[in-house]
Amino acid sequence: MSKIGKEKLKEIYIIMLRIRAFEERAIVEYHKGIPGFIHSSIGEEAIPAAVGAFLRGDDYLLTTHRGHGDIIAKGARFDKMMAELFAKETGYCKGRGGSMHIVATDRNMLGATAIVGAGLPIASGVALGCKMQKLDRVTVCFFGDGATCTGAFHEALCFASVWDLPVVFVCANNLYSLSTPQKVYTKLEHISDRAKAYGIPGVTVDGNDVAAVAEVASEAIERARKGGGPTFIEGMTYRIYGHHMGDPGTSYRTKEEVEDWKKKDPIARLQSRLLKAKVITKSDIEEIQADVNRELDEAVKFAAESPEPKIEDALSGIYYTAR
Amino acid sequence: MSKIGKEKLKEIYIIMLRIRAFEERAIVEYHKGIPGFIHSSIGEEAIPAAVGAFLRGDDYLLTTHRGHGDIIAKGARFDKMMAELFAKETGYCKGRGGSMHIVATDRNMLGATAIVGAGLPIASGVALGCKMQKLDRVTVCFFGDGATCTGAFHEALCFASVWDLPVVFVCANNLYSLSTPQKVYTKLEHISDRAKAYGIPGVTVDGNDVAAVAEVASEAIERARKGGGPTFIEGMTYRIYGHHMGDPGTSYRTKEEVEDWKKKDPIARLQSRLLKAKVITKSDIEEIQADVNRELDEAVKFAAESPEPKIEDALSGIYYTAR
Amino acid sequence: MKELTYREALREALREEMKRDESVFLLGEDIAEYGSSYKVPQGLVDEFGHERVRNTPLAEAGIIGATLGAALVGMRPVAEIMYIDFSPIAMDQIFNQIAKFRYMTGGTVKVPLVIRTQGGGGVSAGLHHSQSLEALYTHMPGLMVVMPSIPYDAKGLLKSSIREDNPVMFIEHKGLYGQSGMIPEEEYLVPLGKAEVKCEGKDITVVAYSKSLVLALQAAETLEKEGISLEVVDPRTLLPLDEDTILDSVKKTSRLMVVHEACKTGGFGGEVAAIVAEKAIDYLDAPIKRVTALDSPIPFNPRLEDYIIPNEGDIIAGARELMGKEVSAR
Amino acid sequence: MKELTYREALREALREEMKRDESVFLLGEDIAEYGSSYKVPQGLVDEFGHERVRNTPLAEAGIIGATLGAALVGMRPVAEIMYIDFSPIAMDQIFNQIAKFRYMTGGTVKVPLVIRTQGGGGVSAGLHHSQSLEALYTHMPGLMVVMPSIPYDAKGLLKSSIREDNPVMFIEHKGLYGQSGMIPEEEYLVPLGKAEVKCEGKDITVVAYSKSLVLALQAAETLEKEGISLEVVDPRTLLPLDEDTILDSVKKTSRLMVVHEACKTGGFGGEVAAIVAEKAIDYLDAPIKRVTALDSPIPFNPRLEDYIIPNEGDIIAGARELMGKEVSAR
Ligand SMILES: Cc1ncc(C[n+]2csc(CCOP(=O)(O)OP(=O)(O)O)c2C)c(N)n1
Ligand SMILES: Cc1ncc(C[n+]2csc(CCOP(=O)(O)OP(=O)(O)O)c2C)c(N)n1
Ligand SMILES: [Mg+2]
Ligand SMILES: [Mg+2]
Repeated sequence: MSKIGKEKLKEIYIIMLRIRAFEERAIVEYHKGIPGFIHSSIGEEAIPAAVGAFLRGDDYLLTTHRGHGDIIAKGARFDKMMAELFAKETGYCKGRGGSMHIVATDRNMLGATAIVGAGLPIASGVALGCKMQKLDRVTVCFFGDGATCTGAFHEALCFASVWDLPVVFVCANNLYSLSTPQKVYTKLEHISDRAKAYGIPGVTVDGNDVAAVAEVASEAIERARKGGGPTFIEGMTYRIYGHHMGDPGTSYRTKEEVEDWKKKDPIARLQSRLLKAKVITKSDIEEIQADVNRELDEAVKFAAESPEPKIEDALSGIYYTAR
Repeated sequence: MSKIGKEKLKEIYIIMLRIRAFEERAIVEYHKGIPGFIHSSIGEEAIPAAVGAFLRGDDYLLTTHRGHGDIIAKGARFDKMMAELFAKETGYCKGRGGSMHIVATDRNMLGATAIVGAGLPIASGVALGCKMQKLDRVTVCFFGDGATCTGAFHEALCFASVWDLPVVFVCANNLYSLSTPQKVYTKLEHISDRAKAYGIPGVTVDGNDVAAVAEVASEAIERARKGGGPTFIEGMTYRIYGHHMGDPGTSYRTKEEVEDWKKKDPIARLQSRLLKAKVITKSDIEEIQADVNRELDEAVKFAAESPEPKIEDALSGIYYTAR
Repeated sequence: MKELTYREALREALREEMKRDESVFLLGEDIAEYGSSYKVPQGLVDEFGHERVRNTPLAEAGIIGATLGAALVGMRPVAEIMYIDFSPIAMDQIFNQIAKFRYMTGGTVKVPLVIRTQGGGGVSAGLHHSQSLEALYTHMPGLMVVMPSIPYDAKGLLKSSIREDNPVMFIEHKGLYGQSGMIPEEEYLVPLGKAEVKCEGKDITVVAYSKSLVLALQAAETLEKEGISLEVVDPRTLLPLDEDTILDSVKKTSRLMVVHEACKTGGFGGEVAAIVAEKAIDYLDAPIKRVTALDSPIPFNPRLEDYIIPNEGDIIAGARELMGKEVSAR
Repeated sequence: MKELTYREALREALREEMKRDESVFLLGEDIAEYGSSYKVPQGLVDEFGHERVRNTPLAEAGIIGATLGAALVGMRPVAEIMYIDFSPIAMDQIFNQIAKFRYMTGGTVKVPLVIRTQGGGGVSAGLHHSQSLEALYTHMPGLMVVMPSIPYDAKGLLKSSIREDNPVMFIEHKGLYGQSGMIPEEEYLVPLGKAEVKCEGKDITVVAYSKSLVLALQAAETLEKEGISLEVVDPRTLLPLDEDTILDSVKKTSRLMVVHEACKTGGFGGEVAAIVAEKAIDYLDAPIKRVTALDSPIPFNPRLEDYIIPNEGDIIAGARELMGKEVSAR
C-alpha cells in the first residue's frame, strides 16, 4: 500500500476513529452543558494519529488548545480526559485545567497550553533534558499554522536546531489562524519554509493523507531519536467546525470551502483504502466503533458520576509542599 | 570604480571618518570618566555609512546599544550626541538616555533601544505608519547578529513582510552575540537565510566593503520606497574592541583573530581605493580629519560645559501634559 | 439617552473616533470579519475597510511594536490584545519600550496609542483566559491604566483614551460586555485620571473597579437594608490614580475596603491600602480590608473558580466584618 | 569562617550544588567563557564543561522555556537572565507556563528550577539595565521570589533554591556583588520563606531587602546615635512572604517603614503596607511609610538616578518623620 505497512495503517486508522469519536462525544456533552471552550479537531485527525503511531510510551508530547486528538494519539485515557472536560476531580488535571490544558503524565503527555506558541520553547527544553540524560526519547510538539508567527516559535526552533535536540515540530496547517487566512498573515506558500531559518529539514505534506504523514513523521522521529536533530513538519488540513464550538466558522469561510474539505475527510479516505485493500472489513469497523463507543459511554458515565473538586482543596496544587 | 559613483563613495568615506573619530573620542572621554557603558562600533563603520548615504532626511532610522555609527550616519549632531554621553541637559535625550538610548528626532532617528531585538517590531510599525499616510519614507533598522535569535526579530519580520512595509533590516554581523560565536548559537552559515522564513529578499555582503554594502543597500532602500517591501541585509564585519569598553574582548576571541580583522579595516580599505583612483588626495583627507576633529573638540567642550539636568525636573518628561 | 451594552458602547467609541480622526486605526488578531472574541470591533471593517481594521499575524509583541512605531510617526493606533492573559508576551514592548519612550526622548516625543484588552473570569475559560493582570501595568511609570465598569464610562473613557497623548492600557472585562446602561445621544467624554463616587454612603469606602464595581454596587444595595452604608468609589483610571477622591471618602467613612478580581498578593489593592495607610491612617476606625481573588491560578472548574474569585457575598461579609458584626472567611 | 563577596558566595553555591547533584546545570547568555556581565558563573565552565554551563542563543523566552522543559523531565536547571530588565521578554513563560504548570497538572508535577537574575541601579546603566522588577513576580502564585541582601544569605538561599521543588525567581543586585561578608567553611543552607531580623530595635520596623537592606542597616547605625532605634527585617523571600516575622516586629515597634529600590506605585511596599494595615493596624502609632524610588524610569544621568533611587538619607529622613521629628521630602 505504501512504505507504511498495512498493520501500521490499520493502527493509525483506529487511532483516528478514536479521536473522531471522542471529539463528537465531547461536542454532544458541550451542548448538554459542560463548561468552557471546546476546540474541535474534527477533520484534522490524520496528523496526530499518524505521528502518534510512531511514538513510544516514554516519548514526550506537548500540544495546544486544539489538542484532544494529539492527546488521544499519545494514548491518553478517555475516562480521565472526559472527566477533565467535565471539570471533575478524577480528570487528568483534577478539573483545574479543562479542555485546553490537559496533561496526561501517565503517557508522558506534558500538557496543552492555551497560549499559542508557548509550548514550543518548553518542548525544546524537554528534548534538552532527555538529551542531557542520554535518554533516547523523542519529544513531539503539535501546534497550528498561526503559531508559527509567534516569537516563541522562533526562539524554540533556534534552541532545538543549534543543540540538535530530539524534537519534532508538527504544524497542523488548517489554513486559518482562527479567522485569519494564511495569505493574510504570511507571504509564504509553504510554512515549512520557515525551517530554512534554522538549517533544519522542513517538509509540507498532505495532512489528510495518513500514509504521507506517517512517512515523514516516522522518518523525523527516527532521525531525532538517532541524534539527527529536529524536523519541522507541516501537514495541510482543515477543521470542519468553527474555531471553537461557539464559533459557527462562517464569517471568514465559505460554505463551499467547508463542503470541499468534508469530501477530503481523512478517515473516509483511509477507510476506503483499507477496505479496498481488504486490510479491514466493514464488520471490523463496526466492531471497533462499537468498542470505542462503549469506552466513551463508560468515560462519560465515569465523568458524570465523578465528584467535583472539593472547595477545601481550592488552594492545593499550587506549590509543592513536602509533607 | 563600481556601480556606486565616486562622489557617493567619497561621501560614504567622510561619514566613516566621522563615525570613527566620534567613537575614538567617546572612548577617550569614557576613560576620563563619563558615566555608563560605551559599546564601540570601531571596525563596523562601513555598514551604517554605506546605508546612511542613501537615506533622505525624512527617512527613519532605529538602532541598538551599538548605535553611535548608525546615528551619525543619519546625520545626528556631534554636540548633542556628546552631551548625551556626558549626561547633560543639552544632550539628545536631555541626559536621561545615554549612549544606549540616543534619539535624534531632528534627524528622524527614532531611538536606540538597549533591549536587543526590541527595535525591530517598532521599525515595522514606523514603516506601517508611513505607508498608511502614503509618505514615501523608508525606515531602516540596524541590529546585530545575536538579535536575529529573538522572538521580536521574528514577529517584526512577519509584520514587515506580509504588509510589504517600506523597511530595511540591516544586521551588522560581527560574528559574536556578545561573547557567543555564531556557530554556538545557530547552525546557519549565512544569517540572511532567515529571510527565507518570510518570503523576502535576504543577502549577505562583505560588511567591510563599502561598495558592496552600498549596492545592496541602495537597491533595498529603492525597493522599499517604491512599495516593493522589506529586505534583510547581513553585513559581515567585526568589532575591534570588546563588547563594551569594560570588556577586553579576550576571553572568547584570539589575538590573531582580532589582528586579522584589523587588517580588513573598512576605512583604510576604501581610503586606499579612493587615493588610488584619485578621488581624494592625502591633503583632502587631512583637511576632512581636521574639520571633524574641530567639530569634536567643540562637541566635547559643549558637552563638558553644558549644565546637568535639574533635580527639580527629575519627574518631567515621563507623561505628556498639555499645559 | 439610549440603552447600550458595554460592548456596543465601546464599539460606538471606536466608530466615532475613527470617523473623527483619520489617523485612528485598529489592529489586532481576528478583529476584522470575525470581530474578535468578544465582538467589540464587529462590523467596523465593513465601514472602514481592512486598511484601518487590520488583522495581524498571531504575534503580540509584533502587534504592540507596530502600534508604538505607528504612533511615533503620526498615527493613533488602537491595538487589541485579545485576552490580557496574552499581554505578558508583549511585556517588553509595553513596559520597556512604550512606557519609557517619551522619557527616553527627554520628554520631546508623544506616544498616542491605546492597547485595548480584556480580562476577568467567570466563564470557565481556564488558566490562560481568565486572569486580571492590571496590577502589573500599574507598576510602569509612563503608562496610563484605564478600567471601565459601566457602559457610560466605557464609551467616554475609550474616546478620551484615543485622544490622549500618552499610552493607555485600556482593560475591559469579559463579564461586562453584555451589561446595559444609559448613554447620551450626544457626544461626551469621560476624563482620564478622575475617580467617581458611584454610590454615596457613610460607613465604609469601597474602592472597586471593573466588574468588581458592579458587585460592590449590588452589595451596597443589599447592605443598605441591614443598615450598613457603603460609599462606592470607582477609580476608573488606576494609573495615575485619583488619590484625592479616595482619601476624601475614607476621611468621611473611616473605613476602607478594596475589591478586585486579581489575586491579593501583589495586587492593586495593596497600592490603595498603602496610600490610605500613609495619608489617612488617623481617620481609620477599622483595619483595611482587601476583598480579592485568592492567591491561585484561575481554575477551570466553575465551583472552584467561583470560590477563588470574589463575589457579592464576599463583599457583604467583608463589610460586616469591618462593622464589627462578624468575622468573614477571607 | 572565611570572607567572600556576594558574587563569590553565589558562585560557591552554584559550584557546590553542581558537584552535589548531576542534574543541576546552568544556561544563559554568555555565561561560559565570558562569565556573564557580573561574573557570577565565571570559571564554572572550566570545571563543568559546556554541557552543564551552556551558552544560549540571545532569546530570553527560549531560555526560560528550555528551563521549564528540562525541569519537567528530571533536570534541575538554573537559568540566568542577564538583567531583570530583560525578563519581561520571557514573562509569558515565567508567568503563564512556569508559575502555573504544577497547578495545571492538578498538583502532580514538580517544577524544580531557578531563574537567577539581577536588578537595581547605581551604575548609570540607563533605562533598560537598572530596574527593580520584583513586584511583578510577587503577583504570580506558583512562583517563589527570593532576594538576598548579604553574602551569607546569597549562598544559603541559592543553595536552597536549587534544591527547592518549586520554581524560584532569584533576584540579585548588581550593587551588592562586590560586598564582602563572612561565610562558614562548612556547608549550610538558608531556608526559603523565612524572614530574618537583621537588626533589633524598638521604635520602627523597617522592612527592606536586597541593597535597600544594606542601606537600612547603615541608617540604623546613624539613627542610633540620635536615639532612634530601627528594627530591620529582611524578608529574604518575598513570595511566599513570612508575614509573622513582620507582624511580630510591628506589634513591638508600632511603626512601619518599607524600603525598596523599585518605584513606589505598584511596588512590593504596597503589599507589606496592606498586610500590616489589615492585620496589625491597631498596633500602629504612626502612618505607614514607604521609602522607594520615585515613579519614574531610571535616568542615565547619575545625579538624577541618585535622586530617583532611595538612599540612606531618605531612610533616615523617613524615620525621623515617623518619630514626629521632621517632615521628609518624599
Ligand atoms: C498568544 C495567543 N494569542 C492569541 C490567542 C487566541 N487564539 C487562540 S487560538 C488562535 C488561533 C490559532 O491559530 P493556529 O495556531 O493556526 O491554530 P488553530 O486554532 O488553527 O488550530 C488564537 C488567535 C491565544 N490563545 N494565544
Ligand atoms: C534582550 C536582551 N538580552 C540580552 C542583552 C545583553 N546583551 C547586550 S548586547 C548583547 C549581544 C548582542 O549581540 P548582537 O546582537 O550580535 O550585537 P553586537 O553587540 O554584537 O553588536 C547581549 C547579550 C540585552 N541587552 N537585551
Ligand atoms: Mg490554524
Ligand atoms: Mg554581534
